[in-house]
Amino acid sequence: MNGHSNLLNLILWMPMLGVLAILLIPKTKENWIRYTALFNTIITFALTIVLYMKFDPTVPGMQQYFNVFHPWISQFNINYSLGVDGISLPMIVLTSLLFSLCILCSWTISKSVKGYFALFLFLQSSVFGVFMSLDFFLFYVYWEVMLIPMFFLIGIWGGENREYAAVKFFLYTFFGSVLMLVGMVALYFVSADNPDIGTNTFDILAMSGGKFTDLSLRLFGMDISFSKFFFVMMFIGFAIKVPVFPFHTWLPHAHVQAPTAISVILAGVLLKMGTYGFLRIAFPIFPQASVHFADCIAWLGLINVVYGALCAMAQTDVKKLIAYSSVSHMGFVMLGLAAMTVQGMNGAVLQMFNHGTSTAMMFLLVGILYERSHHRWIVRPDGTKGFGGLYTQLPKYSIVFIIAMFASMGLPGLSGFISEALIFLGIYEKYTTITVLALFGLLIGAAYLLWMFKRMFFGEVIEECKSYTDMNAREIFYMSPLIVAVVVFGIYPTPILDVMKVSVGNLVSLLAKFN
Amino acid sequence: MITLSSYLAISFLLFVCGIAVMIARKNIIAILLGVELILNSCAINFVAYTRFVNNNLDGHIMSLFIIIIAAAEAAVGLAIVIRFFQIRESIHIDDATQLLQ
Amino acid sequence: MEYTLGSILPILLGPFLAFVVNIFIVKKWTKLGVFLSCFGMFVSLFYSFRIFKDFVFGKYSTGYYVHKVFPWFDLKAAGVSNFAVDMGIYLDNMSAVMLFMVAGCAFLIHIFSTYYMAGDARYGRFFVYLSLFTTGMLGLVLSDNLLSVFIFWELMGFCSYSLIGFYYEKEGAGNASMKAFMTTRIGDVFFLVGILAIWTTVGSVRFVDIYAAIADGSFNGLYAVGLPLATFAALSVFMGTIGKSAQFPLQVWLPDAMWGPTPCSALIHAATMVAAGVYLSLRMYPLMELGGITTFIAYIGAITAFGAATIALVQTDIKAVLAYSTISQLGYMVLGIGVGAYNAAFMHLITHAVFKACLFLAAGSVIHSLHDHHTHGHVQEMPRMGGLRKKMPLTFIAMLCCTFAIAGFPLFSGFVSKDRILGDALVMATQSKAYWIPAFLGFTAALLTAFYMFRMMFLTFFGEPRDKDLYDHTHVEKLSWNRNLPLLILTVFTLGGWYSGHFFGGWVKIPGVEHKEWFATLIEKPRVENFKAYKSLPFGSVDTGADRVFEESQFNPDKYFTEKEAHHVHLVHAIGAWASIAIALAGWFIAFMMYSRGAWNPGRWVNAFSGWYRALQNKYYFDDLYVKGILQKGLLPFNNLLSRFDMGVFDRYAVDGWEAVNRFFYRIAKWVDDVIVDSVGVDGTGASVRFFNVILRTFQNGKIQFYFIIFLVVMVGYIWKLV
Amino acid sequence: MFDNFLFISSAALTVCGALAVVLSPNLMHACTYLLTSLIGVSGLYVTLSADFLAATQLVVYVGGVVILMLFAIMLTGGNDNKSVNKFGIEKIAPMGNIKTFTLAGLSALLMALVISKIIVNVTKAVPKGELPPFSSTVEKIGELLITDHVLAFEISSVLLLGALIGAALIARPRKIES
Repeated sequence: MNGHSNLLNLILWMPMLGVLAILLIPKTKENWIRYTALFNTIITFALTIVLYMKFDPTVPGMQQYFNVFHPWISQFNINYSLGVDGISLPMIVLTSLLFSLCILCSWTISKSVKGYFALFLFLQSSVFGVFMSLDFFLFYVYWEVMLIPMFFLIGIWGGENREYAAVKFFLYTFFGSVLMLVGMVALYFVSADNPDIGTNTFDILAMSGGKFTDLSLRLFGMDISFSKFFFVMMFIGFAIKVPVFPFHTWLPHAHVQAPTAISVILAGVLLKMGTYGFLRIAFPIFPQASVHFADCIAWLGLINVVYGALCAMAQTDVKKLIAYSSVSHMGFVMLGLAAMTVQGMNGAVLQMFNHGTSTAMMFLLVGILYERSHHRWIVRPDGTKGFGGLYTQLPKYSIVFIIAMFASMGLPGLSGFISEALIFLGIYEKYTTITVLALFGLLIGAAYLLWMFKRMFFGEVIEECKSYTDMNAREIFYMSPLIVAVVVFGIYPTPILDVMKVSVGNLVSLLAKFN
Repeated sequence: MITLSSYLAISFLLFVCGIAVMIARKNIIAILLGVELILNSCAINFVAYTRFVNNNLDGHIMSLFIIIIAAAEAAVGLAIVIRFFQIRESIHIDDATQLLQ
Repeated sequence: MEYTLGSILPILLGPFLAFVVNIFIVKKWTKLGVFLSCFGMFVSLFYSFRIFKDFVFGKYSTGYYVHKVFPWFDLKAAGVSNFAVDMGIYLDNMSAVMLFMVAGCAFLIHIFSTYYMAGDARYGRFFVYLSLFTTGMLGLVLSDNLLSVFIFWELMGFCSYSLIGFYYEKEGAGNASMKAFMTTRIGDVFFLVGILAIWTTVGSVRFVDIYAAIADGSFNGLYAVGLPLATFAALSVFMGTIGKSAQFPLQVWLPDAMWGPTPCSALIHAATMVAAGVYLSLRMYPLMELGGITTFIAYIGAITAFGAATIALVQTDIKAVLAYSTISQLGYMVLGIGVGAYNAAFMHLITHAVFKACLFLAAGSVIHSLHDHHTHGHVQEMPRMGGLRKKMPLTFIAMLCCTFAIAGFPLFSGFVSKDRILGDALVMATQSKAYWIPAFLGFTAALLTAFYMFRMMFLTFFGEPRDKDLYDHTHVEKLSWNRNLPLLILTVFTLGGWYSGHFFGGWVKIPGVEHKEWFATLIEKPRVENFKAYKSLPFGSVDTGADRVFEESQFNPDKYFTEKEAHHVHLVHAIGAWASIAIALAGWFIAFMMYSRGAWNPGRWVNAFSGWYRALQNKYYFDDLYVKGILQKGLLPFNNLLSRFDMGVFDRYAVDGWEAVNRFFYRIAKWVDDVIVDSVGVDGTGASVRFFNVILRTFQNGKIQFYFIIFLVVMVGYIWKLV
Repeated sequence: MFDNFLFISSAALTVCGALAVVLSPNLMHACTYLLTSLIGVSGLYVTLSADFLAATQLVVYVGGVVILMLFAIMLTGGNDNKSVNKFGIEKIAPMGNIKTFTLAGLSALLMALVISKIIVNVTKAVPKGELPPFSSTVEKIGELLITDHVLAFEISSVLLLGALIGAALIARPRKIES
């Protein structure tokens, strides 16, 4: 396609426009604020659909047509540079979809509505920024900016222990991004010495392609490979966000304390930023180091899968259970990344999308239940049942719950299956043992979900559940796009696979050169 | 002989009186009175200079705007005073120390 | 005639469209929805009968198949990958027979359900699940590759979960459904491993490609996890069968599956769920052979057949007896696969499906009639029944025929198929000592089968009613088409002649009728040699099969044997046949003496073998081992420990511990600050800061007039300087 | 002669009024004195042949601003008999004490010093000569306001509107929080 489009700019700044609009509305007009936010996110979603339509799936790498480039701080060669390729496009669409649904789900928020929705849209803009940036500095800025609304959204609108969770989330992610910052600055200074680049730059595309393979670094009297050292740094930075095993403990806290919509965004979008970081930055810039550490990533992924699933089984708080299931499912993504094959990588990106939809459904459903019950205990600490017989009491809710549950345990015909099968297919040849063990993680994954379902939904309706009402029209309305997505992409994944397979293939062939 | 100096002297006295009022009084409305005095002293200066030096009407226009601004200031200022009184039940200037905290 | 898609797809689309439409309409227009379900099944039956007819009545021969593939999705990227995933239809003699059986049974079960479930609060929803369930099985039979088998396989797992948990008000239904899903899923996981192993080796999971790979020797010399790849793959796939077909040691879920409504039990036990496992093993038989696990399979089958039959001896719930008999019969099929009785195992799959469907429907008919006025529930306990043959004669006849069939009485279908399995087991035993145990267990299980089935018959239909009140309230069976017609049709098909070709064992020939052993002619092991030069279809292409011409094969069971061997085989078969007749009669006799005549007191046996009796009642303690042992004592405490470790130790110390480290550094810094900086520079820095502090504080006193004076002073200063 | 008389009386009125504003112990009286002072200023405008301004001064100040202030004074008197508000401060604010007046005097002295210095410098530079005769300024100001000074005119109109709305918004009665 010839010409040039400002669509990315528009998508990125649309939510900020919404923030401005909301700030101008008096805070007593709560419904105006809600409708403004909804309208804004829907427009943004429509714009991303336009982006999807105009996207040319045959182009590997960034789509020139959509690139946006303006010098920003030209003294340091920092640019406002946006772009989209097959890896970021599904994430952008997912982001805009989930945010618009979350606005509907936050309709009942009554505490400081204006601030909530303004921060929420602000968060959306910064997430878009992360998924679109082509400049490492810009990426970093958005990565950090995203923390601010998140911190307040958890810290103000969260549960009882919200300050602890918010601070933990903030500090943990911040720690990771500091490591990333070090890597970024090091790359900036090293890039000038590289004959292919020539100047100090933050440009991700210019740096990618394994240009720093031969460099070494003198540290504590030892010669260390530059790329390996900084790959590990960035790995930790991104791994905290995913979260990969030893860095995962912020997630249950943050999820349990965050309000429903924030949990959805956290699990549905923010976790993907970590894996997206691998795909966009860590792997292309340090392909040799990534191949070198592939075993390590695969084992960590396996631990994530099994450990997350086992921990989930022991939880008595529904939300915490689903939070751990997120840990488990993101482990599959890590496995797919470690495979570094076409099937594995495609599976990983597809899993990022599918986990986004299915886990969003789970969290939304838990939120709906929480609005009725004001607690989330499957089994209370004193041993009594928190819920019972919901199947009889809430038939519609139960059907939706079953769909979400089976989608997230990877039932064929629903979205999780194809991505998990692709991941396993990609990784089997290289890591047979890990595959077999990870499949048992899948087994436990089914076990904890079914066990939870059995304890909450089967049997006689317990006394306190008798007052619960079934899903209302608004709730069904915002669940339905996700149901459709889960079913349609489970049967026919081509719409997503088509846009990403060329870009992913590009990355895989880059990695294959160093294998 | 009425010269520029005599006008300046009057305006000077007015100005000094205004300053004194603004500092001496503890009543917000009284302070506003002082502000009015100061504004008028300026206006006299403008008109006097126009009359004796430039001989055009720019000073008149300037004074006119001063009057306008004084009117606006009085309206808003007094509104604030009334609001302040509604909140604090007082128009004591030392009561308006919210910014200190 | 070449099959077009239009003549194959309706088989699948009939029930599937009924399912899709019913999701939306069945709640409002229940009757229409139910009719739609049945109609969809009828369409499916009609089209599958056409195919069945073409294959059976000689239009196509043994080796003929139709294979059509369609692209599903792909990961093609220029120069990087050419990976694609296809779905396809594979139709051969085996699928033709399976399709007809599945569609037929499912259709009759649909019809029966309109009787059994009428008046239930979720009448419509039941049919939604039923349609999806049948779709799953039909899709599995039509699949051309393992991945699509796996997809439909899991779909059935989901449906069985929903159907077993259909009465969700009951806590037990929840447990049972979860148990069923999880147990089969253990097998599924292994199955998936097998699929992955085959996929990465062969590059495709289509049956024909796998056969071709086996013929080419692609599996030779490859290893996975220390085993030869073929063995590894075969074991993994067979684990899928173990889970789905409820073989030892994963048999625990099937008896609990009776928590679902009885028609759904009929569907699970007969036509769909459990048949899928055996069907898969039959399809993958060349792989099992190549992997050399047939002995293992035979043992698993024999142990299952025997073990389940013993448990069935002591069950008092009519459905439980049938459930264990299903496990036992499935064990026979697996035993048949293990001993190379491919044909017989498949025939037993079909005959069993028919008579087991009939048995469950008949049991449903009994249960539905017995209504307890005190608990307002249906009665399933045999000790409360008795003498029911007078009240429901048609059900009685149906059940009796089925019992004859399952017990292996001559002229009935069970005899034809089971006898062949046992005969082949005996043949194997004469050739290799390792097969003596399976053969022995098989024959013993036959005795037990005859015994417990007749025990059930005697307890239910004969003798005096033991619960008079219940008996008196039971209505005399009223003829209704949707209750009796399915039973009648299924009963007719329990006759052996439909399968063996001659109704009276070959001795009596009906003039003018050609007695053709169509089953034995049609079904034979997939001959991988045929696929030796087979070139895999390119992905996304459609194979019309027009260029393949296969001759109709002549049935000659001896063609793989020399004359001497054939003589030996015939002899052994004959011995086996007479032995099984004798054994069936013996089983009937014991049951008759114990429960009809009352001559032998079963209580004495119970007392004599009380330890065994308890073990049997507790199902050999498998449930205890799995649930109480492995889950409650092993996995859950481990999970709790892990979770507590995660939050209580790892998070608290390793993560939040950094706070303590920080505090430590903070203390050091504070000490430096207090001792060095403060004490040394206290007069200088501290005091000066305090001094400025005082001054600045006076300046910021919040008094406007004070600020104004400051402003004036400064302004005066400036002006003085300027002027 | 008349000019001189007018000037002297106006100047006296102005200055005396201003001084009275400073010294009056009563706010109401002070306000009235301001009125006289402003009338005096209006007279001074007349002597400066600024007829339009003089009229405006009378209309706006005398008729508007001061009346507004009187209203404000009356509105802030309180409606109960307590002389101290809830913060312990006198309701009717004092008109000043010795301390403040001393401070004010000193400040005024300071200002007087510097301003007198300016005036001395400025008066030297004033050109001497015949003053132009009186002619009405109304027409010319009107013309100027819509030609040269139209922007300022428009801005001031917006300012007035803003002040009007703002004042109304601020002073409207609301529930008092805290």
